[in-house]
Amino acid sequence: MTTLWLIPLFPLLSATLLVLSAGRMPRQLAALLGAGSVGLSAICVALVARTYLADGQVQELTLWTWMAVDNFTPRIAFYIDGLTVVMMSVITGVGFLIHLYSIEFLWDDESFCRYFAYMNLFVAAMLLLVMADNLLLLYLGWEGVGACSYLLVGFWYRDPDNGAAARKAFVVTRVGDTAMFLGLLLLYTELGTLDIQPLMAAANSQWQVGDTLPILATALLLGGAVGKSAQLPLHTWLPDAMAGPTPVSALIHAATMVTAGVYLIARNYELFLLAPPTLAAVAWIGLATLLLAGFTALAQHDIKRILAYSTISQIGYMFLALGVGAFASGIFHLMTHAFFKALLFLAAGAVIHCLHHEHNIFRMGGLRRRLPVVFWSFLIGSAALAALPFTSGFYSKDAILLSAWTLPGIGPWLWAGGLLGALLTGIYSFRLVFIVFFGEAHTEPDQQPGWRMSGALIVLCVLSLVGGWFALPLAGVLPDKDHAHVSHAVEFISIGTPLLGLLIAYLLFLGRQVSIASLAESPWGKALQDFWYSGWRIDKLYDALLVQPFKCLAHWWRNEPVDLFYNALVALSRWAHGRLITLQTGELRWYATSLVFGLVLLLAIMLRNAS
Amino acid sequence: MGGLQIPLEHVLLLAATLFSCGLMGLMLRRNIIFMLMSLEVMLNAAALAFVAAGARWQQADGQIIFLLILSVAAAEVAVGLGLVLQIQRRFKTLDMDQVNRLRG
Amino acid sequence: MTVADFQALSPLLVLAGGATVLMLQIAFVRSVSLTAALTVLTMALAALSCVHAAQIAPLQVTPLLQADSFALLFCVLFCIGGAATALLSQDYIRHHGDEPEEYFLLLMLSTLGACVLAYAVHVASLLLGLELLSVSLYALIAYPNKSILPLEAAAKYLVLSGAASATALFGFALLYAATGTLEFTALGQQLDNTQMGQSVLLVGAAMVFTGLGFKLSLVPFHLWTPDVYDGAPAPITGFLASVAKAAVFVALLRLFLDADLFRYRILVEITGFLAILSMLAGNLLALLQTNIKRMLAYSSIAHIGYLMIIFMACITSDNRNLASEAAAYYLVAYTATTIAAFGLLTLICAHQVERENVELHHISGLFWRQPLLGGLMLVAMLSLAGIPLTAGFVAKFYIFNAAVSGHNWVLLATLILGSGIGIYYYLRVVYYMTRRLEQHHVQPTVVVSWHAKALSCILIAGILLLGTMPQSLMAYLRSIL
Amino acid sequence: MSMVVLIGLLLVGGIAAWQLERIDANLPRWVALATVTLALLYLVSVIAEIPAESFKLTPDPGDGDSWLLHLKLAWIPRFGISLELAMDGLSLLLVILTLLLGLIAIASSWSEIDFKPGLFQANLLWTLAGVCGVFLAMDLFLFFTFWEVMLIPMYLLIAIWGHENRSYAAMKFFIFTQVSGLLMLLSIVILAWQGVATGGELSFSYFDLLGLHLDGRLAWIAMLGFFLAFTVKLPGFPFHTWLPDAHTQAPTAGSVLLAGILLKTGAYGLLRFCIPLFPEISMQFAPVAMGLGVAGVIYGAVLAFAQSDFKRLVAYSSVSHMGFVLLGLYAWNNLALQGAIMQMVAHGVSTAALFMMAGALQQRLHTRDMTRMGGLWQQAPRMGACAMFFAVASLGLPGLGNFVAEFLVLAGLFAVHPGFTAVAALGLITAAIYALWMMQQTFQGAPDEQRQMDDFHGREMLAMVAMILALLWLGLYPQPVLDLAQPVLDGLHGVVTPGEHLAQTMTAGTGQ
Amino acid sequence: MMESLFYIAALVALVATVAALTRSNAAHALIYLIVSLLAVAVLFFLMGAPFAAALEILIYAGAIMVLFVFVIMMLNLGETGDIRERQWLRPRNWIVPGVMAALLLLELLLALRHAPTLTSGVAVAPKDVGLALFGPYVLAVEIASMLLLAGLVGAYHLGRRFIVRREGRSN
Repeated sequence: MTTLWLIPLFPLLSATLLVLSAGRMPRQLAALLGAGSVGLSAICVALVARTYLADGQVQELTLWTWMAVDNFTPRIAFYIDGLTVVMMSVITGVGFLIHLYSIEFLWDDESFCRYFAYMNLFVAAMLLLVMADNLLLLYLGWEGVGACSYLLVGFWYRDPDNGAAARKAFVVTRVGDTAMFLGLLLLYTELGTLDIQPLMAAANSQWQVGDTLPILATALLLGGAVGKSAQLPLHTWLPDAMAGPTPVSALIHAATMVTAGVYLIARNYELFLLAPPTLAAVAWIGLATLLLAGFTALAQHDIKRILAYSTISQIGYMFLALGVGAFASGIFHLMTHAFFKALLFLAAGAVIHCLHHEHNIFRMGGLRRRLPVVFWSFLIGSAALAALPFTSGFYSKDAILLSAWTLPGIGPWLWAGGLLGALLTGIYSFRLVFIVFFGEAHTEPDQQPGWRMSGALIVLCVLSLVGGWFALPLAGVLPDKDHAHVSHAVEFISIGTPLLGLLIAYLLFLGRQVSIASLAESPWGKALQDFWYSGWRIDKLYDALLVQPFKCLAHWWRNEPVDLFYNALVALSRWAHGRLITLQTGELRWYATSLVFGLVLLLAIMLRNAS
Repeated sequence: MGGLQIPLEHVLLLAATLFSCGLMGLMLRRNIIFMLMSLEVMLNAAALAFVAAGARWQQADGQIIFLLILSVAAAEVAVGLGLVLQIQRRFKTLDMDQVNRLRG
Repeated sequence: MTVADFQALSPLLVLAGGATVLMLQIAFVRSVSLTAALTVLTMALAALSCVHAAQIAPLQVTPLLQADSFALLFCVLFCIGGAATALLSQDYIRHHGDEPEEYFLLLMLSTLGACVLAYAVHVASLLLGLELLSVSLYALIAYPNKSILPLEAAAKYLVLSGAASATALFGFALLYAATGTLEFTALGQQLDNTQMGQSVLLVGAAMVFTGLGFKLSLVPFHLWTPDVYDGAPAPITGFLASVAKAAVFVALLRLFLDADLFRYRILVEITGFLAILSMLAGNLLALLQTNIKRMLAYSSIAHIGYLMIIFMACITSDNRNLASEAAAYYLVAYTATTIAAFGLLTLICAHQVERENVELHHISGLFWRQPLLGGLMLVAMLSLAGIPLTAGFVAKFYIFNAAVSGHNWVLLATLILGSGIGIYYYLRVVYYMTRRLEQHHVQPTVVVSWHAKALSCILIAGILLLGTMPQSLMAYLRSIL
Repeated sequence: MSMVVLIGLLLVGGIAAWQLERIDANLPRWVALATVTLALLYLVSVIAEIPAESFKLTPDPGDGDSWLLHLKLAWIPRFGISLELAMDGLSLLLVILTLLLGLIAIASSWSEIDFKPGLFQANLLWTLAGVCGVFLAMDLFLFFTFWEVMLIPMYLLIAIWGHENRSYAAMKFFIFTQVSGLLMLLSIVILAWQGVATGGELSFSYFDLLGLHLDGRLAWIAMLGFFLAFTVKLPGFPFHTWLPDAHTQAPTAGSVLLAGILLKTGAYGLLRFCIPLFPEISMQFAPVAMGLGVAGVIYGAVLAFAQSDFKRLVAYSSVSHMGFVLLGLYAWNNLALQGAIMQMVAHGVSTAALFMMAGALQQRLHTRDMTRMGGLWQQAPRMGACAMFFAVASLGLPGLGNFVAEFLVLAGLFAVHPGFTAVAALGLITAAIYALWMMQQTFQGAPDEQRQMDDFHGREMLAMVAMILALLWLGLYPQPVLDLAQPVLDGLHGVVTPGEHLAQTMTAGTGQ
Repeated sequence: MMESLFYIAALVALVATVAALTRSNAAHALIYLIVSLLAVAVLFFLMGAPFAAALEILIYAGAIMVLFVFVIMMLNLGETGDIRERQWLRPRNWIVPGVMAALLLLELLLALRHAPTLTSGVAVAPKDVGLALFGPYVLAVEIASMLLLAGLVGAYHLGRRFIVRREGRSN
């Protein structure tokens, strides 16, 4: 299919043009380029998707051989199957909407061009990531999106905090990436290729289920996935990454990039199937993350941080799905999550935009009537997030929970944990809705979102509502769990839990508000709140365990300890010089004495040897 | 004219003693005139050794070297004493410990 | 004496005759320019006459002197060195001494002494050459009368050098007593027949070595070196460091080779030991010197240390040709380089009567003020440091080869260590020389005469040529050894 | 003869630039530019004459006539020394890199030098000539000559046109390289005489000495001499300490040359001489060398992070990057070697660009202290963008040359020694830390509104864009470079085979 | 008898030398030195080298020592010089030179311990010396002349200034 290469090319080209314009391009043109290129990509994707849906044929395209050393011949080549189609659709579709939204959101920013350059570059890199037919090209996209994420989080570079957040995002994910890098090395060394399909075939033929090597390899890949997808223990960068512009958070830190880890595991699912312990680890990591993030989200004040933790939590669900073997469900949730989380972020962005960059939810309130479009968007998004019935989130999350339930052995435990998470999700998402949009107003909005913002929101609202009815073309591409015969009681509980969460949230935050205040002020409550607010103190832990020691080491070494040795040599020479020079007294008698001394010495040596 | 049969060892020993005395004088004295005298003693000791060795081998070479040493001594002393005069004039002293601008 | 004898001795005769002519000229007309011109001419003639003499070499003229290609090569070197010194001295001595004409006469005699040393195969000629060289040098060192430092230097040199000569003589006397001969070759043959016991021989040889080692300023007999070099007039320091040292080294090498003193392993090991000490101490002493003359004095100690590696390399007899070749090349290269370095100092202080020594800051920015002199200094320093494409490097390379071929690992290690230290002080000179000058820091301009300029160019070209195109000299050396 | 002409051209160009300064102070840089361009064109014309299939033939390491170009003229027959130059794909690659970076260096110093510009350009050109000589010389004596001679103009560049602490830096640079160079000379001489001892003529030709068998301790001494010389130049831990000082104090062009090409001579030496001349012992020594490489990777990165001086930071990043080269060379398999060669090229470009950046900043702000910078993006967005590009290049972003290099090195190394690979991979993390920290301190953060600063001008931008394109090219289509080097490596594989020792460490690394 | 004469002369030479080198008055020291040289001349004579003995007396004791005498007289050091010299010769200053010289002597003694050879007892006549001198050693004579020329010129140059200066002052 010849149009394949156009898909990443449009945004890439646009990014290049925007960079080359060096910020001097008119805004209209930049907007047109920025959003238009993604739109064009989206159209191409649609064409590709139509073809694929029509015939279900995998499409491949090799552009050129990247490098060829011995049998190491990674190519710049694309591989398009159902999974890729889904991912591409999400990236370009949601991406286009967010670009559209951004035009209005950042219209007044002085670095308008730069923004779109980064965003387009990101889209291109993300497309490469999902379209890559080999792991090295995937890694290129993987690192590329990381770099773009860094650039966009630190987009407002004047504030050093933003820079710190950006660096944290990059470095923490890099830790995971390095593990993945080693994983690639291991896979190449053992299997002799990095092309995904041959790799899977080779793995299946050379390795048995449960061998050490696949476990090691998948564990290393998992490291990458954990880093990129902000799962325990490498999740700490995501909340900080909210320093970037809100559309960035929507696109990168909610809809697309952070789900790359999910994609990676799904893409290499055959490898993971060879390593049940890793798969179990995936599930447990997902569960732990979704619970931890859920509790943390409960205690946050910043609207974007709440959404960030909720993202972490939802990706936890995806990991859970992958871990229990429900790969298609995971991807399904990935898609619906992209819709509703993008919607939530964009709506939050609209709130922030209209309230002079106010982030604290307790300074908002009563926006229901003042920003009706935003309110309805937020409400629909939250409903989908909380998985209220008939929203898109409901279908995907339900599928995950049921898949977990069906897993023999640990399944029910995972299910119960997931259920607890769902309850938490209900609570924190509606806590947000109630506090921001109900009650009395603390800040007055000074503007209403324009047509681009509203348009994007409305489209995403629709998608969040109906997204659950999409049938993903994943049959035959990814395995899934069959959960048709799960008992109705289980299903009922699954449906009911989010509603319970909604109820609790209503009671706590829209009711009298007595109970929550007293709860929060009790010593235990306060301690717990602080603990959750700080994200379970994990940041502090890392700071004490890794960051500070590294800084100390660097500071300690900064003046080059190795030079101590060489300086000692210099000092020794100087010392010897000083000693020797004292012999040069200028006294003739002493010189004569030295002559005799030498003579005596020489004769002594001679006599010693003559006898 | 007959010579005496003396153990060469003894003559050489005497020469060695004189040589050592000369060196001791060189190390001991601060006055440059005495230093030059010590030098003469040393040269003389070497000359004595040569003459003795010449006598042992019945060769004229020993005496000829003595002759050459004599001219060497003369030349050195001539220049050396010239220097002594200059040193006394410019430094107002013959003490070589005080003629000590060059060091380090 | 036959005609052939005279032909073989023609360099010596030319020099001696030149000295007589000079004496007469001074007696009738006092003119520095004339004297200097005559000196240079005579030395050039002497150098040329070596070619003449080479036609019948090797020839032994009386038991004292042996006119072979080896000797003649060094005669050429010494005559050229003497001529260069004379050229450089002209302006200097005019400003630093009264009645400067005898200076050239003494220089001529000194060169004659060096040439005699090159010819010497007998204790008598060794003694006379050594003393002729030294006695003239005493007077030359003390020659300038505007400063007191030369006097001090001369006095120190005279006393110590006299003591060293006496020591060497005593050693020779012991050897003579034991062997009954004064000729080097015969001495070598008699060494094993002596009835006096080995200890006398060893002690005698050690005393000879001490005496000559002192003149070479080997550690621990080196203490005089910086004082004398510092106090002596710069051109004479150059002569002292190059020609005088080379002459003594040649004589010592010839003594060792002809009398085959290499059979006494302990003696050779001592030379190696002293070589190590010299390399280390010389370089360390030079390390922080800011007085360039003293720095070069210490560095000359180190260089003699490098050169002494030759003796150890000679232990295996089939390595001796290579080692002698290396020594010869080294001496040629070192002489050229040293004369260049001290020549530069001469030119700098030629017109400043009160200045006997040159501190580092005196040459600040020299490279920019006087590119030619700067270039000369640069080349000289690089050559001393042993950087490729200069004579010093090829010389060092020769030593490397000789030592590797002779398996002298410890010496080689010390050589490398010493060279490493050496770089610091050589390059410091280069650094100072290329410093940018501040506006307020004005250095007096140095007036350089045309012949000094020409000489500088020749020296630069010579050093570079020896470093880049060494083959012809190497081939010649190989052919005569 | 063409190689002599190439080197001669640079030498003569240097003299011309030096002397033409008297006519006009602006002339030297034009002369320098013209000389290097001419040399480049000449090289292209020479290459064009070589039939294309020659580039695919494997040159026999022991026979110069099978190389692309080979020239042997008598020089010092006394020692069997000849003026022997030869070019294979590797040399060609490095010579091209040298000349291209020479152009960059001239561009980077275009308006920086106001003191004796003629001599400055002359030294620049002479350094280039020396480096080209190093890459082409196949007589060990000649090689050593070039090796040392290129130091002198470099020393002068630092000592005359350097910054505040130039005396110390230049001296340190010179002493380190010179002492190690002497050790190498010792090894060379040992090797040559060993050739005599085994019955040959005295010869310093690489082709004669290759395959010579030395035994025991002597071989170790000789190998270590070479290794030290090259590792100091590379620089490998713990012999790297001259580098931060020299880089920091050198003028921009000097830093560009130092980082861009002088360091590569060390890597080249290891690849061309140290390992092939002593195959068995080098392979026994490989774990130690790789250990040094890993230490360099990590240590350099940590120290880079600790610096507040822009150039020092970049200098330490070089230490870190060159550690990968050491790793790649001693892993001695095709992947790793190709990686090492790629790293030489890519690091040459990326670090040269960063030093150029540092020079531009210093020229504009009169400081290299990053704590006094910050928020420069506002005044100089073009600089910021370029800096960002090279920062991410230096941290190994895929798609750029450095990544290809590091990946290949580590991929090759993994097969040999997974443990070292894992530790070295940590360098990827630390690289991210220092590179981004550098960006934060300079271009990001709150800008000083008082500050006036020019952005990159057209000439600087041209150089930057060229280097950006080069890195992209290397990152996305490195095949031409790999193809050029592959036959050379094939030839070398015939000489050196990873020894048993390495196989043992390999099993030890994976098995237990 | 003659042997004892030899040892007596040797003793005299030794004692006179030591005395010469330890006197504080230069003129006294010089006299001792001359005595020592004369004693050595006796030794030469006894060993069968009459020519050397004569020259020792004529040139060494006669000419060279007289040079010293001249210089000492010209400098006119006087009493203060003696006192200073005596201060410099305090026992403390003796230690190092004494020990070093003793060590050297000891070493030479050890070396000569194994050399019990007799001198020939046959005189080498002045004629033989003369023949050798103008035979094989003729070039040595020539070079020695150059050496003396160097000494002469050097002494002239150094001494001249002193004399010129003296005359200048007296004028």
